[in-house]
Amino acid sequence: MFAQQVLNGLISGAVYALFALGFNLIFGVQKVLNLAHGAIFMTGAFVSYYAVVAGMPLWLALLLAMAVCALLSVLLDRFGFQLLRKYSAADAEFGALVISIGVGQVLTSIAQKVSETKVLSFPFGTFPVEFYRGLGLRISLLQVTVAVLVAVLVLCLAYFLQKTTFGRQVRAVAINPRASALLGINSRSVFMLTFGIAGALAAVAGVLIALSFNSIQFLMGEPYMLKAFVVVVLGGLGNLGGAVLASLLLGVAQAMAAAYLPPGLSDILVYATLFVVLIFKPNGLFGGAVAPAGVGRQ
Amino acid sequence: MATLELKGVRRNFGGVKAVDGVSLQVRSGTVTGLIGPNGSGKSTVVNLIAGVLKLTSGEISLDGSNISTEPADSVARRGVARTFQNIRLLPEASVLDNVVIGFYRLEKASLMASLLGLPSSRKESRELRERGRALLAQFDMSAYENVAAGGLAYGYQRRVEMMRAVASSPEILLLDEPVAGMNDVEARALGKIFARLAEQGMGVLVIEHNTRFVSELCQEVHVLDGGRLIAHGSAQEVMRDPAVIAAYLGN
Amino acid sequence: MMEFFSANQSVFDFFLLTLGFSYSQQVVLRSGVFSLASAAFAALGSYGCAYLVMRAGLPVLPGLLLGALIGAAAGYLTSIPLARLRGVYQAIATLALVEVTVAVALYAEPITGGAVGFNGIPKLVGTQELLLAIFVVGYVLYAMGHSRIGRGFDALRQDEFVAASLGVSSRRQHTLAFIASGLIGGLFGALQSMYSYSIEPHQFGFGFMVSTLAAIVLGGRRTLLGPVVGSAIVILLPEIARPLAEYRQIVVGAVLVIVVIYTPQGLADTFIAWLSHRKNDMKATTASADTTGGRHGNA
Amino acid sequence: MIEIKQLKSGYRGIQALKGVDLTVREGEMVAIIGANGAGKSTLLNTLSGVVRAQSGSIVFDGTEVSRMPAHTISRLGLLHVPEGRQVLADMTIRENLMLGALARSRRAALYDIDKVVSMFPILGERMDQMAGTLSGGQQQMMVIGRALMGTPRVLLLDEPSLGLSPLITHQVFEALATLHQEGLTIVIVEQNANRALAATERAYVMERGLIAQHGNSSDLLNDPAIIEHYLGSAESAVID
Amino acid sequence: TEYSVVVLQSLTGGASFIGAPYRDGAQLAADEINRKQELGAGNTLKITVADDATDRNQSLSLLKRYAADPSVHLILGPTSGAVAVAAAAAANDLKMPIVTTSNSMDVLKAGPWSYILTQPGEITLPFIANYTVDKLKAKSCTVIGIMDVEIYVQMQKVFENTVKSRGTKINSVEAIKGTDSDFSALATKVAGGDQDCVFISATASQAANIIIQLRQAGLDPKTRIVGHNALSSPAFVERGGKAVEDVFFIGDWVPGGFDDNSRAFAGAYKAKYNTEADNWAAVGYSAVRVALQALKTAGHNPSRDAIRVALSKTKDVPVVVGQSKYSVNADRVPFSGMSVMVVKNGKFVLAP
Ligand SMILES: Nc1ncnc2c1ncn2[C@@H]1O[C@H](COP(=O)(O)OP(=O)(O)OP(=O)(O)O)[C@@H](O)[C@H]1O
Ligand SMILES: Nc1ncnc2c1ncn2[C@@H]1O[C@H](COP(=O)(O)OP(=O)(O)OP(=O)(O)O)[C@@H](O)[C@H]1O
Ligand SMILES: CC(C)C[C@H](N)C(=O)O
Ligand SMILES: [Mg+2]
Ligand SMILES: [Mg+2]
Repeated sequence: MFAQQVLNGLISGAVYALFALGFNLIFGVQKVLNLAHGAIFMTGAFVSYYAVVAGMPLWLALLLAMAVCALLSVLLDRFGFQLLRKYSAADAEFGALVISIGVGQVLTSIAQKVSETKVLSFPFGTFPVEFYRGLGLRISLLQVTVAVLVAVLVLCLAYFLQKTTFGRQVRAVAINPRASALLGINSRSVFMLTFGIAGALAAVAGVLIALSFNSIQFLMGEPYMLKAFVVVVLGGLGNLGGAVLASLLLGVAQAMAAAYLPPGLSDILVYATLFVVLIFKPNGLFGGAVAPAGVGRQ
Repeated sequence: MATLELKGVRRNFGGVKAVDGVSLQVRSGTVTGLIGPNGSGKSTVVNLIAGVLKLTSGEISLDGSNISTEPADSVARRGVARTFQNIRLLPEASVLDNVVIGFYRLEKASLMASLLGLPSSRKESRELRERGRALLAQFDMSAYENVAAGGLAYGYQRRVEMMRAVASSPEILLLDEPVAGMNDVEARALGKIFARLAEQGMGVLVIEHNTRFVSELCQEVHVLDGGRLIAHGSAQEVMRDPAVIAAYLGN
Repeated sequence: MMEFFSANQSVFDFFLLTLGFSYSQQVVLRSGVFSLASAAFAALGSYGCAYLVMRAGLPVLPGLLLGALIGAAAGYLTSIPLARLRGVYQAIATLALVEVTVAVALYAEPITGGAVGFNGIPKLVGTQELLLAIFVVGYVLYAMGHSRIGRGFDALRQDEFVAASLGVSSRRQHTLAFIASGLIGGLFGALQSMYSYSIEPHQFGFGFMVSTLAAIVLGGRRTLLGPVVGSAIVILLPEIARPLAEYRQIVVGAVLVIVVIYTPQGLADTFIAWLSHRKNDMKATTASADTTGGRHGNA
Repeated sequence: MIEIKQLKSGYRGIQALKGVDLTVREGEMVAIIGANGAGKSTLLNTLSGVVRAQSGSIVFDGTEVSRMPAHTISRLGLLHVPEGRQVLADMTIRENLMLGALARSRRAALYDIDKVVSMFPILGERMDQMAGTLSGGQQQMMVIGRALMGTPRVLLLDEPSLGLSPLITHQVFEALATLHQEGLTIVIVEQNANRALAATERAYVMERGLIAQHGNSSDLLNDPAIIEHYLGSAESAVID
Repeated sequence: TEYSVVVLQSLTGGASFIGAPYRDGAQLAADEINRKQELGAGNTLKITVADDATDRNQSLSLLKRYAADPSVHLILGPTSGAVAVAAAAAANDLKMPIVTTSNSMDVLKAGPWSYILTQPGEITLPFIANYTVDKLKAKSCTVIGIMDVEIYVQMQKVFENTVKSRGTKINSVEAIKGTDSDFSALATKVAGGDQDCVFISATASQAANIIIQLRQAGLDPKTRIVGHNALSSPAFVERGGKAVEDVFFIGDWVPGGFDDNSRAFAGAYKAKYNTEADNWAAVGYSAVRVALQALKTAGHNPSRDAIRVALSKTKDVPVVVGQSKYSVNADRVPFSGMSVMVVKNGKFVLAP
């Protein structure tokens, strides 16, 4: 049973990772906590649901959801965050926070209206229910798919960020947009690409979660937002590898808490751990690109 | 009469020995120069004095009391003011507000008076603004009183930094390249102000690459290279030193 | 007029409560700390006061004051570990604190009543008490903002490094800001518990944080008028948009976005900056400065 | 190579350039001097697209660039080393330099990291140090090197000697002279007017957002009126 | 005269799954009443709908506003738990009769002006608890419940206490949150445990998910799964599909109706809204029927106090929930009965 719980945790953690990666990527370039990310994730689940109900095959619905969320995310940047860029850093940062809150609220309200507040789920048979057994573990085809899909996406992203100049461009824009422009970096397209990727990843996470846990609901984003904070900080803001590790860790920790601790303690534990980690390792468990503690350079 | 004294000060960054056993004094009433090639450790010395960086070893004392381990803000409250090589203003705040914040060390209003808005606190706030304006006039910057500091031309931003540092009537003033980005005439005008401050009893330490400025202003010059002092004396002596010419001046 | 007021009195009361929470949030932001802990302070003040009044039988006034003190103490304690963090890390650490507070309130059922919270609290606070609290808090914040403390906050917020070079102790100022935030948050939390008959954990969660933060950003982060305008928007907008029925949340969200895009410093702060520009323009002999940033300590 | 006509530009509420005319021919090295606040940096910023031109025209190599975004201009080869050392503080020297190569676009690489290092050896020793922790002068060397990595066709330098020791300043000007001899077009803004005039063929003198005078550098260098009038007086900024 | 009733429900936010269908049911009832002139010729029933967004502050503001409007006779709402309890206290201060949808006794404790429409857990849960012990012969139960929504906690406690008092063991109590959807760890744990019944106190779709995940984790198929009235919603079978076959629960509403009256309601609802009536639509419909009796009892041009008193005398109102008649007792606790139901072939049927 212990091993089974670890497996459960790893699969949940893998999906957190998809969600958190997009969120972290946006933080990386924009230095903003995009509170609309949860709503975009939710929108991904909704879009794919309605597409499947309308008769689309699941894989196509997934692609559609990715496209829609990528677009939404890009629009949020283009007509939200970008317009703030001309103001001072602090104004832009706080403004972006509220813009993302507002956009999140708009998306959730639309979803609420469309779904008439109901909890939806994919029709039965959208994804075959099949189980494999071995080593005393049960694993479903869906869980295998989730693990493989997440691994592939994470590897692609890592490749893209590390092996192309894109990753460096992203960081340059984040550090100093003006200097980047002088170096020939088109910050607008860098932003567009990052937001697009983040949105698409959120969509995949949304669809996977909707499939795994059989529920699609307008408020489904919020708990994942909170988890993303945890993951991103434990892993180190801007540190993608750290975010993946932290996601898996969080997934397993939660499974363990559910399995072996008195009920209700799981949240206290997770957030208290987060707090303690931050105090002792202000850069997160795996370090981050951003130096937190105050007084820096000359 | 304040004296700042560095004894065998060292600071390493990983393998880099940025400051490697520096001893020198800054005495009130004098302007001391600190010159040297790029990366020789001059700004690091300022940051060590100001408490921004921790010493690897050695001692820094102010009037005999050791300040080596004090944090930046308490060093400042003891009367050590500084400017930054890469200008750091409060860019959103007006020029006047940038200067007024410089008086912080001198403010006397108690916590209670401040919280309750007692007349003593209010009066003090008013007076400081007046003194700030006087300072602006002295630096010929009155016209910019209400301009946001971030929107000034480079040379004017430097002046704002200096006014802010001077505002606190420091015992010791540390200037890191104060006239970078100014032409000789502008530099000379500022030099006069510093000379006057020294006459009034301030101890000034100046880092500059403008050798003419240094020669005219400093009674005493130290030369750093690779974190070590390689020469010391009057400006004329130092500038003739072959080691200094080789490492720093060229030709 | 009277009738209108009495029909909408509780909207006004909630505006005052939100305003109080916004001040608790604003005071830390002003000192450059990105703390979201106001929700936790409010929860502690609220539960503390409710417990003292309902279970320990304390009269209201001491209950309220102790609620505020509990908040202040929590603020002080929070400031100690938080001194090591900056920026978003502070935001997330304090968010964790809030989540822990809510989770504990849910978990510690014998003391807090769990998900049920405290019910049947007598209504011992009304509009007058709330107004009085706002005026007191507003005055102190005003005085503070125009004193050396306010100047220290402004310097710290904009450049901690520079502030240190001028003798501003970030540790001391941040502690002060946290205590003030805790005190105000605790006070208004306590007032809320004595105002609204019952309290329960969820009202101090994510939603609370988001709406106080939104209020500050919409109104303005620097002036005292900012939270007034921001809280008014946050509270009134949903009321004004009521006829839109199910579409109202959509409209409210969209309005937040638009307001912020056009005035990212907040409506009130932008307006005040504009006023003081005009004043300067009129008396200016030389400079009609372009000030991207606002003045400090106005209002 | 660069043809500026009646260029107006500035910031909200401030007109910093009030109609500037200026020409730079291919292969030339031109200096711009003037008091603090005269608008020199604004001129370069407008050329490189960091500040939007309000009116007038900038033709670079036959292309009108006054409406183009900064990154496009830099990819055309009009490279700007700005005032105040815009280093990418949280990246290493190596990363900074490699990003510099991005602007090269499809032009042939004239400079690589080795060549930059041979110009500023200290950079080679510190390849993996974070740029933000470099000394002021080291940062200045790095940003000049970074611009060279982009194979500029025209190099705009805003106070390149700022913060450099006399020895390094000397070396930088030598290096610029070499680049110039190799055919690079260079525009240099300097407070160190003697140096700038000595190094260039032609110069412009800016005052209050306008070109007050221009001519051969050697003439200007010896013109007592120029020294006294333009370089000597701390003119206040131009504010409408 | 015009009788003005405000339907103050959560049309948006967390409890909107109750508030929105409630409103539709209530509107349907009001239309019928006006069409049939049940208030007597010349009298009409006016329904005003207001949304509290499942937010206490908005709820209190609205309550005050309508209390200040002398033409309002009665408020039906607010919808759920904490909001209703807070509103109840205010209603008693303002002397405004309200009938909340909540089933929390705290609403009644707040004073004589506040009522609850749905029966408290103390009344309803024994139906299923006793059924579990007597008919399903459960010897040990595992309980899974939402821990952060009070109403679910209360109902869960009644269940626990009742079965314990009947000698059935509570194996373990598992807590979930109202927003959870990942139950994989929980399911693995419970499936690996040893119990012959699992009681679930959660919303219909959450419960359906828990059950699916329990089954996928390999829960012994002989284990009985039981729940309370939250499961009595079409969402339960829609979400749960085959997994929720043979799950037992109690319900106010039997889908499609269980007698002429309720079948007529079901038909009319479907005709008007083109969707099946659910539990909360039936509750909303019934609420207006209860209000109607009170308004009639209170007489012509009734004062609020008269309506309050009339509500306390509510007796044998024909409703479409429970066992078709709705009354309140001397302590104003409502009773309309419950049916134990079970899912068979994707339909709710009365349990044997
Ligand atoms: N945080 C750090 N990590 C690593 N090396 C550092 C750090 N800070 C400074 N250094 C190194 O220490 C040396 C001294 O730097 P410092 O800034 O004191 O030089 P400087 O004399 O002020 O030079 P300049 O005239 O160019 O300003 C430099 O080689 C610099 O790269
Ligand atoms: N970001 C800005 N916002 C507002 N005004 C600005 C900004 N940058 C420059 N200015 C103003 O434009 C005018 C010209 O400034 P500029 O920086 O071009 O001068 P400069 O000739 O480069 O001076 P310096 O030699 O001191 O660098 C000045 O009045 C300055 O105050
Ligand atoms: C689902 C039900 C148990 C809800 C309950 N009637 C309430 O007050 O919210
Ligand atoms: Mg230096
Ligand atoms: Mg300049």
